Amino acid sequence: MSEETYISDEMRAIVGKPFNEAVSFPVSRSDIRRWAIAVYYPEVPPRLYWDEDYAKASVYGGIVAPEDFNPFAWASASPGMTTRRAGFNADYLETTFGIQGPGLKTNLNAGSVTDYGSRMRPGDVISTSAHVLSYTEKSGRMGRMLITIIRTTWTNQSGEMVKQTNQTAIRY
Amino acid sequence: MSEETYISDEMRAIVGKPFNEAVSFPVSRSDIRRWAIAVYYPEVPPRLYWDEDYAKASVYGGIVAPEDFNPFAWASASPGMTTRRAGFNADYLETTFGIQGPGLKTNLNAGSVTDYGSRMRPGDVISTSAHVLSYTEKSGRMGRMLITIIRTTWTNQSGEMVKQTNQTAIRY
Amino acid sequence: MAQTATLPTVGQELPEFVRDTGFQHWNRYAAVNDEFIDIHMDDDAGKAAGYPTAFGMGNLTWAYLHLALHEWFGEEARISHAEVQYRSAVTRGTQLHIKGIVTAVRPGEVDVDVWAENSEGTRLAPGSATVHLAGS
Amino acid sequence: MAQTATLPTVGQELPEFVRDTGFQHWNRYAAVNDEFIDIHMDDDAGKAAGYPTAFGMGNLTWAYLHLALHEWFGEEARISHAEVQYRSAVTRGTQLHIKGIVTAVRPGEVDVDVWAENSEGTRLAPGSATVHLAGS
Repeated sequence: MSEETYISDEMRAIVGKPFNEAVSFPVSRSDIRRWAIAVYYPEVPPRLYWDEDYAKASVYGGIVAPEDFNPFAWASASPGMTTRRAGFNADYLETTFGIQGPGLKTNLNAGSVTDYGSRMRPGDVISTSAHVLSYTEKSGRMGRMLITIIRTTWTNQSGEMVKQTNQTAIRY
Repeated sequence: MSEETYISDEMRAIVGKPFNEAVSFPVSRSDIRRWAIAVYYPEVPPRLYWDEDYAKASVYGGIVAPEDFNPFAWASASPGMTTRRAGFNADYLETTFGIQGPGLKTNLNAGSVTDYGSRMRPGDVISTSAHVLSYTEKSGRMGRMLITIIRTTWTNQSGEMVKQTNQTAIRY
Repeated sequence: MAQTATLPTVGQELPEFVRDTGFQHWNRYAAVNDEFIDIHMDDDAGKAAGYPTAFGMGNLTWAYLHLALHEWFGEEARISHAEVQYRSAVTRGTQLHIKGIVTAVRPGEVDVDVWAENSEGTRLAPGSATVHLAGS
Repeated sequence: MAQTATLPTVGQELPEFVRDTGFQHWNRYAAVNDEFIDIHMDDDAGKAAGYPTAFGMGNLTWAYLHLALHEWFGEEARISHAEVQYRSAVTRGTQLHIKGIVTAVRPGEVDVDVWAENSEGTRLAPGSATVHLAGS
């Protein structure tokens, strides 16, 4: 282990601990319809996402949300309405736990690995919980970089896994 | 009547004729909540717009939409999903009627006069119809201007007037 | 939300309501009103239209006038009539001051002039409204 | 939506799926994902972050990969796994080409490499996915 590290003992201690726990408002048909319009823009989105009659006759038996639909956008039922954050804090994760972050300037979303389970549907109430899977360090073009992998799991009101994502953030 | 006019006989003939008739999808709690977040940004919006328990105890007896809420945003139940228009057509109104517009370059929203009736609520299905109230002309800084007043009426599923707006557009 | 503790009087100036403006505000409004128009989200388009920057939606100024009315008269007050003229564009970075003055008082009802001006005191959007006071 | 009429084969190149990019696309995506971040809606903020312009959301590229998968395998195909690496920013005006190639075929299931590249052929976001074919 090198003497110089971004990974403090405090940071090691939060690995595996839940954060960002939230419960969505019920997914509305309008949320799904608008999501589909946005990601298919400028094309008309498939009827599966907005035409109940069409969707009923499909294998899904009704409207479903696109796989990547986010039911936590804008506000969640729990925690409730909050003020919008202005600006960006690269230490957001550590701040959430009330510990000191590495104080780096840049935070990049480097990618994600996702397994999908049940499709989201109108009326679904989705629960989420995240935890840090790992902190690692690596040397790159930008010098020493901190790599954080966060695992987020979404579950529907029947307890079925909706998706599980490992998201990689690179800070330097 | 001057010899030179933007107002053709075809245009005079559409005055009073209905257009832009539409029926909204049912208003969702999510639509109202997001509207309130957007217009109150960066403040937290009043609970009346997103907290059913709070709203039940108010004179309204439940969540209502802000007066200026637009239930036709993104898509309407009738007419159905359409492709997004790219760019802006100052002759949009006349094009809707299949007649030739004055072909002017600039179209400004000069203002509006609105009477409000019943508040919109979750589940409401709003119908709308518009018609040209008047075409007039006036000389101004920008030369001869065409002034169009469009009256739009919104009605809820119980036949109650929700709002009536006279909107003034100036073209030159 | 606070309501005026005493009855409004003609000539009464209402406390100003202030909003900064910019893409954070405009794009959220575009998001809910489906008003994705280049002049409101792209400085280049604003310049092509003859303005120094992109500029805000008239409809968003309209929304702010309504927010101010409820700020002044309470969330249970009923706005029965409102009107506005859009005179000048709200360019990027303009601070909007929504101001009002009571112009008439009738039993349970007031008329107000309500308008948006910039920090230099130029009225960008003058308007007026009739409000039924709650509980009356 | 059309489905592949014949079974996919290893090495098969899938028809590219093209999207222009810019504020019309990004602000609609911000609208639904509440992703109102200055670097995505303000060229000045993009420049301050070291890019020539504002740039698009990684999440929107992610969405396009999913759209392409359904374009190729039908709307009833089930995506069970997907992954992506964001290597380069999608700056304003970039035309995205979503391309794919079949890497494995099992009964009722395919693995594909799926990626976003620019018009110069640079892979901005390489990824892969596993898709269960409809009716299998």
